[in-house]
Amino acid sequence: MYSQAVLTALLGWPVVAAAGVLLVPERWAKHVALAASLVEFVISVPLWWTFQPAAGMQFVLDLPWIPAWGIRYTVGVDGISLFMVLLTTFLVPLSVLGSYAYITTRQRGFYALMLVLTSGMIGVFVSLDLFLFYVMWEVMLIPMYFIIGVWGGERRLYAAIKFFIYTFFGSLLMLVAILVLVLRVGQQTGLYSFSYAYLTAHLGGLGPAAFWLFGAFFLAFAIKVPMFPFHTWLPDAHVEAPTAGSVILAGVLLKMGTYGFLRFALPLFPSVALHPAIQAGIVTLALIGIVYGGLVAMVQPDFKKLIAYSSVAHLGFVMLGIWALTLQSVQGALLVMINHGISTGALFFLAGMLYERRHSRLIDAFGGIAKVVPLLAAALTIVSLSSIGLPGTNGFVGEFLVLLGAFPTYPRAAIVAATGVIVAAMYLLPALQRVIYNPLDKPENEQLRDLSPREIAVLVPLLACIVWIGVYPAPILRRMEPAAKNLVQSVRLDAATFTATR
Amino acid sequence: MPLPLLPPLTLLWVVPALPLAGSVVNGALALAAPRAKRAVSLVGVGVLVLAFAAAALAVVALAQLHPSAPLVVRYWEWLPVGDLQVAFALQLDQLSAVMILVVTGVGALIHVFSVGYMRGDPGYARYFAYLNLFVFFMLTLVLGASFPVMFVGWEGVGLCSYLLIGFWFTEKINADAGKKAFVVNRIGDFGFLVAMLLIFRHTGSLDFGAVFPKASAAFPAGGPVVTAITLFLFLGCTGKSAQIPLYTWLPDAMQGPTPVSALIHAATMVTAGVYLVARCGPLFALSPVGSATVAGVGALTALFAATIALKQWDIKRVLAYSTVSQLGYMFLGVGTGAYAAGIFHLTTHAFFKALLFLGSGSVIHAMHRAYHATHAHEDAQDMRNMGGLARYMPWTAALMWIATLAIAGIPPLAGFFSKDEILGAAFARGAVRPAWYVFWGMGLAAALLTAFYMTRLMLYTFHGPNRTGDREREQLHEAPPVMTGPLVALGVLTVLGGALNIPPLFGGGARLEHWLAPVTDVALTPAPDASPATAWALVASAVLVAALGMVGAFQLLRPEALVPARLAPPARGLGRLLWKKWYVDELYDAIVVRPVLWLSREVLWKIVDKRLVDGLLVNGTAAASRALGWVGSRLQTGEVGVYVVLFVVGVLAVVGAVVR
Amino acid sequence: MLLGPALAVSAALFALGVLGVLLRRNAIVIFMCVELMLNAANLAFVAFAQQLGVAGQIFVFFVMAVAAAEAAVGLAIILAVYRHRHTVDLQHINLLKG
Amino acid sequence: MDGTRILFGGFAVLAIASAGLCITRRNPVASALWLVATLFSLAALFVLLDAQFIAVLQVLVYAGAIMVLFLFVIMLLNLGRAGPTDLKGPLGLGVGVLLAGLLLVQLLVLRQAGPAAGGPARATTEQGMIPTVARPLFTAYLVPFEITSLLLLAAIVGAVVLAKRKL
Repeated sequence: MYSQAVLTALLGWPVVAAAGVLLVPERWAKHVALAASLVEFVISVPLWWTFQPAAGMQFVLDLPWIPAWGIRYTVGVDGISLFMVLLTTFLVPLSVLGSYAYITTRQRGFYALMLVLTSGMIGVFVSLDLFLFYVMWEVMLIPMYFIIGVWGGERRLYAAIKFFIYTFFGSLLMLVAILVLVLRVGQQTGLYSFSYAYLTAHLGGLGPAAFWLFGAFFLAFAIKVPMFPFHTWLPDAHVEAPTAGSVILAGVLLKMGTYGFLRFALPLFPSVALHPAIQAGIVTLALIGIVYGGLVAMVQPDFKKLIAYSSVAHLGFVMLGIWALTLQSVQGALLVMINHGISTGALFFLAGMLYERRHSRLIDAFGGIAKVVPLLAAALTIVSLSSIGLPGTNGFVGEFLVLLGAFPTYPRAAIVAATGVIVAAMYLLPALQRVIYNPLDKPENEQLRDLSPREIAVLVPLLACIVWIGVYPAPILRRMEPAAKNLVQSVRLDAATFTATR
Repeated sequence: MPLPLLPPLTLLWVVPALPLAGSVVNGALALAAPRAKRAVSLVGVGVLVLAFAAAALAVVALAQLHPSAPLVVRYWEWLPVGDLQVAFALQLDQLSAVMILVVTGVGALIHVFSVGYMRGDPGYARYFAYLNLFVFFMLTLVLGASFPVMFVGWEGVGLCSYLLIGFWFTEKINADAGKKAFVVNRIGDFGFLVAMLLIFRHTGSLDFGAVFPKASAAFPAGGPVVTAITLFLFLGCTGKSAQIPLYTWLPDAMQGPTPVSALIHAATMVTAGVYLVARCGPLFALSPVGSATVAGVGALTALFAATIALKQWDIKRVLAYSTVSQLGYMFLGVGTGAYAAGIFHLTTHAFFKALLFLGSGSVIHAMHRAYHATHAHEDAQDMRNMGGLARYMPWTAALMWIATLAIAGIPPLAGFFSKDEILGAAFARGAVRPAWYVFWGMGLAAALLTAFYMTRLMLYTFHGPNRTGDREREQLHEAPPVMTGPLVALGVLTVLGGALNIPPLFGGGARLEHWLAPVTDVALTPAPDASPATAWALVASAVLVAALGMVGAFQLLRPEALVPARLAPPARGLGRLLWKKWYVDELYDAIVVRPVLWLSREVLWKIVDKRLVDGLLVNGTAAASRALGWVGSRLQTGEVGVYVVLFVVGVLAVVGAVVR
Repeated sequence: MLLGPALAVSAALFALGVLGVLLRRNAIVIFMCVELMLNAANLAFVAFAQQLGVAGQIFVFFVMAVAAAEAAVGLAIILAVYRHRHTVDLQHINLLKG
Repeated sequence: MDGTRILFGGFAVLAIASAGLCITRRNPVASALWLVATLFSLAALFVLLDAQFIAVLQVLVYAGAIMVLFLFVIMLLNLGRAGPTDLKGPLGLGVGVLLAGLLLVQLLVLRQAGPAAGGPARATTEQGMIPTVARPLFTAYLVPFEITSLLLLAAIVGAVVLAKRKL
């Protein structure tokens, strides 16, 4: 029974809890929300053991939803989406705990929105019906808009609107593409169905339209990743979002773009995705993302903007990993997605803590605080090292696999991407130095208080993951290997057959 | 088939695990009870001594077996991805045996010295935590059984040197020096990384045990791929072992505490590059171009660094450039295929360079106490403020003289044997490839300069009139025993070090060479040893050059003419050029650092990101839609007449369409 | 059969009606021209009714009803506007400016 | 047959002339009266087209009721005087004439493309009589008939509400 109901429980429970939080008096809101998100985490943990790596799509529940249009409520998890779900349920309780001190006004609303956001996110990762996927994609957008728009910083409205319209514009095109796809497949096979399995089984007949459909999917996901030209909403959204908002935005929302590529764009349009021109284009954009993201991050005065641009760089690695389409590179991409969620999430928590103490996000507002707040400085150092990809931490394992996997397919691109390793040190270390080392010359920094037990409780799980994945990633790699191998083989096989027929 | 592992060898993990445990304990103490100095020093030094004991045990066990293949112990699966199966495995063979002995041995002595040197420092526990962590990463690097595990150690030591250089982080210069060291190392690590990608691409594995036997089959000798691999590996080495062009970080690294300079920037970390080239002997053997580059850059660096050392006034900077120069020798050695000679020089250099650094440490320590007592704000490291210290610090002076004689290459001390072997090998190689004659020449010139600047250092520091200042003079006296003890130990090692590998020319057994034979037998077979006559001639030339350098220094330099730093006239001409390190730092700054910063701030961020992408595309479309709205509103003038006209025009259009 | 000429007259009247609406500024005169256009349409209806059956005439009947309603309400509006703005000149009545 | 044609031609010219005058007179009352003249000539044309009932209706409803209403409103707002020409000046004139002319040409072209004019003429005489019009009005078109009554009611209420000074 567990395997049938778990995903639906994961989807439904947060919404129920959100309603509950709204009824509770303001003072209790955050505690109830924390409890609810912990329950959510507890529900999702058994997924880790009961998941058989080799058994493809699991925990599947398939119910008719709108039979007239061939829309079904199908949810399921495989090696790729399992870790995204676990990452979500892992980050949400931490971000709720992390915003205890940060959110002071309208707490009920904030925590309710966070819980609704959780179900939206999990919905995106588990849905195997394109219509359900699209609905969840939009459901996830609205709470995030309010979180940035209401509890954000000074230019929050601009950032929230920009975030919303940018993503919404992309997703509308995707909706059109989904509809056209379903209709085309329906015409050819007589059955109109939004089911992912059905659509991937009846590809091939799309002909030249496949380019446009892929283009629409690409745009929607590229905006979300964000890839180079579509990234400008990210720094604004991050700077203005509250800590919890930034953590979830960076930790999970960015992964929807890359997850979308892995789950939908590649398998549905293999021949287009592997078309030499498209490949070259995407790999180039990914490379630009890596180097450009790093270089621009180097000169950011605002610490959160710096982390935002570093996310562009990290996800450039993911895109390179996905498009190299070898077993190592895809697994590396998945691993970077998880690691980025953890280390960038931790970075945003620390940035939030610094903001809570000094109400300033500017790097130069700090300096020499390692003397005053040794614990915070130590945590910031470890997390920065993980974000730079120091071997022994989680960052290295992911990026190393991506480079190793991408090298056979794109030797030159892999070497350029490897320079990302240098650029990473060039943007994060100077920032780290300006914040915690250098002379303690500003009086306000003298009486900063060190990490409170609550803040330590937020950071310890993340630091534990950083070290654990860095030193012993085998269990994760083992669980995602079959799914990654299946994806790589099926996409390459379909691409070969369809290019032949076209 | 790896031999059955005797108990001591299966405990190989104990060697790196001890310093790690020490680092964790000291780290906790640093955060919890920074004042518990006794416990910290006990843990810090104890852990190192135990590690040395464990290492010695392992080496003895290895010696009994004397296997031809390295003993690999696998602990857990690290990266099991498809056909890439990297395990966290340690390996012990003759080469890594030598290295772990050097690292733990010299490391232990330096830890003891640090107890005295860092006594007054508030960050005492944090210092020992970092130092232990460094030894852990160095041991991981040396004992790693595959490229990625070695890379963990490789970047780990880079991290520790960043933490230790910037130890007194409240001064911006120290923090900058640490950052510069890490970034430059990272550029080197990029090379190492790309080499790993190439190796995996062509051999399908990253374990030493798999790559090297397959090397000759997978890579055509002298082919482009193996040359690329060796060059990228060497790029990594230049970053880590401070060779041209990535050496600029080492002199700045002197901002860290002196024992750190001794341990990291003289004895262990900087030799990682030499170890890497020795470990990847089979690859370098396959690529003559690669080896030639290594030897060439090594010789060039040796000479170039020696020239700069001539005119430096900071005692530690002289030693820093001397290290860069001596590393150049080691690369010249391993570049010519004489891996044993390279490793031998590495070992002896570890002894006398550590001695020199620790000696300068006790000098600086004494100078600090003197200036501290009189609240004078003078540079405690500037030789112009020293002079005639032998009278106050006899032990340090004597021991440093021994090290100076060793480094100059005066027989029978260690330096003579190791440096002579490298020059001999280079000369012998010259017969086969004339380029090596040039390298040999450069090496010899560097030897001359080495003797000169070391003697200059000794004269200015320990002889001639004392320039420290009257009241400070009374405060100057010998370092406490906890500091001079390690100095004596290193002195003994420097004297006896030569015995490790006395060449047959002098009736020695060349024990180190035979010991390393299983690892290095696949290396480039240097030309047959020159006839005894040329060998003696070489030895004579080396000794002559060394003597010339020292006597020349005595004759040319007049320590009495020196004035304290405050009053010293600015240097001019060639002297200024050398003092200013050939303006290399400024060159890098102008060519690389500033343009990259300008490019990313002005071009990438302000123009591309702000104006082009954000301004044009995003806000641009927003503005466009608003403009469209405005045009629409202009149309609504409110006059009915205008609406009617538009109405009729519409009707005409519709009817027109229907009619046509 | 008078269909041809009837349509011609209807077209002429309709054109004159449009011309009147375009040229005049006085609201009431414009109203009249609109009535003129309606009559032109009625003429066309009747002309076709002769050939296609009496439905045309019935339609004219309805058109007249609507025209009457429209005239009543229109004039009421003009009256209300006049009381407020003391003019019926459309040039000055532009409150709904964009 | 040609008698009716001549009559038709005459009344047609009369209608067009009076319509032309109606739109050009500066005095609204004159325009109103010329419009009445146009309506009467149209009524005559209706008769010639065998639509006697409609013709009578035209005279009664259109000329009688609506035009009276117009005149009444004109008098109420005492716009009788010939105000300054409210033509819109040369540009307006030019545009107006151009557009009207274009429309006229299009309608004439449309006329050619109309259904075959030839068609057999139905039984001519009693076609326009009251029963032939009334029967479909109260059978097929009963619903629209009733709706029209509602429409007129709405118009009455609307007019009263709008025109009344204060409710």
